[in-house]
Amino acid sequence: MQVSAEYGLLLASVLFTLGLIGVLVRRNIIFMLVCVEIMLNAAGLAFIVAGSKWTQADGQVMFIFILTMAAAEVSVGLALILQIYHQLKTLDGDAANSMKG
Amino acid sequence: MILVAFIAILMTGGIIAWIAASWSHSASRWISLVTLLVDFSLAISVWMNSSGLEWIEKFSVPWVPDFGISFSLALDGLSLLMLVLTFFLGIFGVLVSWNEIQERVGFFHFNLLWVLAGISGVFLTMDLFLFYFFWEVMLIPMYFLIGIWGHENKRYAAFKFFIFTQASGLLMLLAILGLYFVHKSNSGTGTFDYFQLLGTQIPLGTSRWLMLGFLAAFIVKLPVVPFHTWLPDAHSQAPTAGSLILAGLLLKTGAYGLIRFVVPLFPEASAELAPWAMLLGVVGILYGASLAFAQTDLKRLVAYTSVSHMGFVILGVFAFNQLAMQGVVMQMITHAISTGALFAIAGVLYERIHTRDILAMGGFWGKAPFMGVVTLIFVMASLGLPGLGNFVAEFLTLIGSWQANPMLTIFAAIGIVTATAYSLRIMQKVFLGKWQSEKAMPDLSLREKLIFIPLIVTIIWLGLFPQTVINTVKPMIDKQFKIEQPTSIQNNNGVQ
Amino acid sequence: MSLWLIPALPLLGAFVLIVFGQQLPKRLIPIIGSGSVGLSAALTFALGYRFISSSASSFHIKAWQWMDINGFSPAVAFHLDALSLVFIFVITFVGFLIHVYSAEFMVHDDGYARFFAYLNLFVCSMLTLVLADNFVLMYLGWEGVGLCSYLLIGFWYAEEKNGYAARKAFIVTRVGDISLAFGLFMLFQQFHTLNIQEVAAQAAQHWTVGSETALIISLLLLGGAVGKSAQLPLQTWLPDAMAGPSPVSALIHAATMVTAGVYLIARTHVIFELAPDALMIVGIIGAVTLVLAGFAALTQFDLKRVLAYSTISQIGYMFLALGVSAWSAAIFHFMIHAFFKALLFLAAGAVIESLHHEHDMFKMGGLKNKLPVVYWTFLIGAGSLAALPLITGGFYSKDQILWLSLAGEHGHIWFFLAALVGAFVTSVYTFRMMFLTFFGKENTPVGHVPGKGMNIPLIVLAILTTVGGFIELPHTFGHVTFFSDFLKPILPAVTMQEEMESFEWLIQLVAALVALSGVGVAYYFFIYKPDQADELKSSAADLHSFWLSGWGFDKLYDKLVVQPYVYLSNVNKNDVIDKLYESVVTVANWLNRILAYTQSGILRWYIMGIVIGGILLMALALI
Amino acid sequence: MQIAFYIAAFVAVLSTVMVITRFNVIHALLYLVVSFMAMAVVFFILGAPFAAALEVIVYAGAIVVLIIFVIMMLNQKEEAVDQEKKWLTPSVYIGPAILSVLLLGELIYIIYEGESHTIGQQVVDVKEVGKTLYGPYILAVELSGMLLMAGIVGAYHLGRQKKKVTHRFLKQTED
Repeated sequence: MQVSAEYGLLLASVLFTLGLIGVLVRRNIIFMLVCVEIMLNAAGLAFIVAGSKWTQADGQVMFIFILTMAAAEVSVGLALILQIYHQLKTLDGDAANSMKG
Repeated sequence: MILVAFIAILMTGGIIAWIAASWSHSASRWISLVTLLVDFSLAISVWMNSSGLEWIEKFSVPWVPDFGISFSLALDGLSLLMLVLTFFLGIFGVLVSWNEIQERVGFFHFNLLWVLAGISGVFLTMDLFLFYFFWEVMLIPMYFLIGIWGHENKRYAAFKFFIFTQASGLLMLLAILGLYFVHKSNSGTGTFDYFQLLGTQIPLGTSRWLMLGFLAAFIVKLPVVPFHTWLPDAHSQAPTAGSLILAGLLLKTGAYGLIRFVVPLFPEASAELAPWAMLLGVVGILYGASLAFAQTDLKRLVAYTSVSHMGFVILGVFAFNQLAMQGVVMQMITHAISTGALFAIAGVLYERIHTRDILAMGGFWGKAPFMGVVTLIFVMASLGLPGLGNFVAEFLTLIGSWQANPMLTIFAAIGIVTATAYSLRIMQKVFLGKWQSEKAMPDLSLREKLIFIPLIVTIIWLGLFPQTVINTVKPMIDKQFKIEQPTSIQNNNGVQ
Repeated sequence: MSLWLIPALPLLGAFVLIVFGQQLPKRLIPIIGSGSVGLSAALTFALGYRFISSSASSFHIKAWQWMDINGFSPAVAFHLDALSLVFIFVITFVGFLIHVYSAEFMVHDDGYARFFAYLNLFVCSMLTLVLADNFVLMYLGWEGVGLCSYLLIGFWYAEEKNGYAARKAFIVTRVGDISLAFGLFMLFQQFHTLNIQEVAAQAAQHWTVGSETALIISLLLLGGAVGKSAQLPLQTWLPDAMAGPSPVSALIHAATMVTAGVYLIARTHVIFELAPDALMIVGIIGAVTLVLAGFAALTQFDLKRVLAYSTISQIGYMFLALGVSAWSAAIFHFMIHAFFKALLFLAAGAVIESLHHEHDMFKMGGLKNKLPVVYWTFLIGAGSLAALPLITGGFYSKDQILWLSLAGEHGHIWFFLAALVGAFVTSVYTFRMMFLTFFGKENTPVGHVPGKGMNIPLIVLAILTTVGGFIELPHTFGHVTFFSDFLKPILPAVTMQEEMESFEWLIQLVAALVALSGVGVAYYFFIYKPDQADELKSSAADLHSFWLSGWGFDKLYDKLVVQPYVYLSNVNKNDVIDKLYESVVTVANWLNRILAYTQSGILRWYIMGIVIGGILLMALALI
Repeated sequence: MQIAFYIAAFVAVLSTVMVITRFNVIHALLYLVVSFMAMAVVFFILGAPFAAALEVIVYAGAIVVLIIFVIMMLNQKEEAVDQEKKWLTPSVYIGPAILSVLLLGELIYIIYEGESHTIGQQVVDVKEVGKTLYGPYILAVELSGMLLMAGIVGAYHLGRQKKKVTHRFLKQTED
């Protein structure tokens, strides 16, 4: 099972960028949340790659923390989406712009 | 201990006056008045018993010993005079607001007494950290005084006042910290104590910057001309007591700072700066006078005369000789009284006719001759008529600055002619001319007479017997010029 | 010693009148007002008698130490010597007469108490001025009389133009005061004292004749004198100052205050002696002023303005005398002038009041029989002013100046010619005034006729005017030198040019002829052929209006100084510097708007910002 | 085994692309599950079997299911898809895409700057992970526990059906 570390990191970067594109182009907040998950996952992958390179457990530990955080974030994020939907009757992220300066 | 008492009495008095206002408004007024009278009589008794020593009283307890901060107060002739002046004017501050302030009376008196406490602290403290603390204490209640009880444009004026003084105060804080670290690196111990910082050897380059920091705070407060624009707004918008305290006392803290801190702490740097500072003073004198001449708002007019008169202060401080310095001290006192009185007159007029526009006034002499005489005396004081205190101040300042720089003194003295022009304009527009309006113009009431008569007596007393004041500050000035002498002579030659 | 009482009594009077003026019964007011000055006058006589009979060259009394700082130690101290004795005599005595006159003159005025308070204050200030033993106290008096002058010119404050005249007087004299102050500063720098006697002693010790410092200082002092005494170029305030009540014009703007400059120069004559160039300038100023003011007086309509210009012109004579070091002649002329000019002003006041405040001479006329006392006293005063020979005091005082301006050590033929022209013009305008007012037909009916209270001061002054001249008679007749002997300890006598003495009678003859011919000319134009005067006026209308406006000085200063200053300060009413700070506020607001635009509230927009930031940061790291 | 990595990676990328381009949320979520599965494979190949298991259980399982529940609660109709179509136009995505690709370029450049390593020779097993997690990282574990707790409480609080909330300052104007 010998893979070059660059490829692992490359995969992480590509996925991260795809997630980022998703966050930037989609207006539906559910999509935005999903894309944030993709980005987090990509970050986790980068940790795994690094842990694997040094054959240390720290990479996986970090992944676990990211996972935890992702879980918490999703739960709160979804609650917020529900709330926004109730308030604004839409899932349009751009509609929630009352913090406009 | 008595030094702490001065400040503590004011602060407690302020709180009690605030609380008392919920029972009755006049209780609040009486409490403030009594507080100030107590402090005033204490100060007078200290003055009576003062010997010819340089330091009359000292008090010091450590506050934050790790950083060399102590609660250190000390009283010398200059502080004593300023303190007496503070309480003296404070009394009139309460008296002029007796009828004027009808809303949130308790909070007003709280602020009034706390401003005075801050000012007393500034005049007393000999610890730079504490000095900065009091500097701020004096600022915030003043902000409220202007912002809550002011006239139509009060918010703007209060903000402007706050921003100008706060910004310049922060520069001073930086300079204080800089001085602290310079002293720490020199001697190994960090201290904010004035007496220990006095002899600090500072490289000239650093000293220049540190001095500019201090100078910034003081010349904004004074104010010196390019930094004066907060003053007309603050003065004209503040309630009468606010204007009185602003003109009479707050400006003096700037002058006091120059004398107490800038010159002794940075002798070389300030000698270097002297010609420019004097030039600024002269510009201030002429510029302020010219603006005062054009104003139609009575309080604004008087405010600009302050700018003009304070030019003499900076001119005198940087002339570096005893005559000029005595003149500056006199100027601080007499200007406080004469300008304070003029603001009080503006307030009295405003209570009667509800305008400050001098074009809407005229011919009041016929209706209110007593007020006319009072105004005449203070107008004459402001134009420097001999026999009144301001003459002593201006004459001493000019004769002193002539020794340092005759050319600038000539221009400064032209300010006396322009002062004549604007002062007589007040008299003409308000009291002389034809009676225009149909409004009632009762002459001064007993309470108002009680305000003005002591002020008149004081200004005449200062004009004819200034020696009491001169003797009081003499030890302090002698001390200063023992140190200053070589640099000042050098400076004089350089300027001429 | 009661020297201090002399200025203190009028001050007390002023204080009482200011504080209790409203409550006092009306008849008590003049008693306090005149009484305090009368007491001062009596004291002056007593003191003068003691002074003359004692051998002391001066009396000195120190009330208290005013200030004492490091060598600068002016005291409130009074110094009486022959020079100040002459002055305080004139001030208290003439002042007293004028107070008595005013008691009737002002009786119907609302500000009766105020008037006497101001007058008393003035007398006090003026006495302080001449009695001060140091320059600072003198400066106090100097400014004090300025204040009283301001208050009294603007006494009828309801009139806007009176206020203007008052302010003008104060400000213009203040310009001179500043110059005086500079002189004091320089003196202090030189000698570290401002005591007059010490300064005089030190100046004589340290400076040589022609010293540059002495020149500068004496020119600065001269500046002060010029302002107060309404000499060129600061003379413009005096004609306007006639807006005040007539007794004020008599006391302040004729007899006493305006001669303060003469006093100053005489007092500091030691310094001036050391600067011959300055003395010459004093003489030139005097000569030019006396001629210019004389011609201006020729064209005035207003009775009091004629007298005002005449005062300027007569003080010009005094300056001329000072300029040729004829010190005692200047003081002598001061005294005689104080008598006759006060007399003329008081009489003019009586005339004006009896004609219902009519100032225009061309609307007067024929008062000779209606107001006989006024007519006769006025005639005596006018004769003295025109220096009619032998019988008038003015002749003796002016003749001395004429003679010394030619024959004195610093004399010069041009000075003499100017003085002679001046004498001729004086005589013309004096009798023009005389003829227009009292002769011819009656143009305005006479109302109020002055009573005893006004007539007695007039008569006393008329006697003084005549008698006063005989205490100092020239060599040619009598050779009485009582006055100059009296002043000799203070003011040195004139050194004569050689080979001149024999001409003295010739000069006197010329002067007498000039004065008489002036009367003749006035008679020709205003009695004999009045049409000719009008013709002359219309043929030189421009010149006439030029002279009428006092040689256009007012206009010049207005254009040169007043208007630019008023314009500049009005333009800058809202303070240019404040605009600077306002622009800071504007920039901050502008930045706020721009940055607020980036806060769209759209989440994706912010993320975009993060991405761009990330790209830039990475790019930075890579480079 | 290299080939397995490439295939998994390809699947992950492709499915992620599908996720971000779908109009229908449910379709996108299905692709997301695929993507997570592929990632799990990658983890496994890289010698992190525990992480792979967690990926499947937590991500592909719990989180996605949670999102699906929410979508069911929101009760999206057909119009939603049309709406998505309207929103996702080239003019919208060109700019962000270019920026992101730029970022990607930079990342790739950075990755290839460093030395090349081979990875995945050794498996880091659960035991080791557990020891590390409860050894040096115990504090972080506690913190994540609190984070989850906060997440639960926050989600409960926010997710409650309430009356329309208006800020107290805005009350007057809203009614």
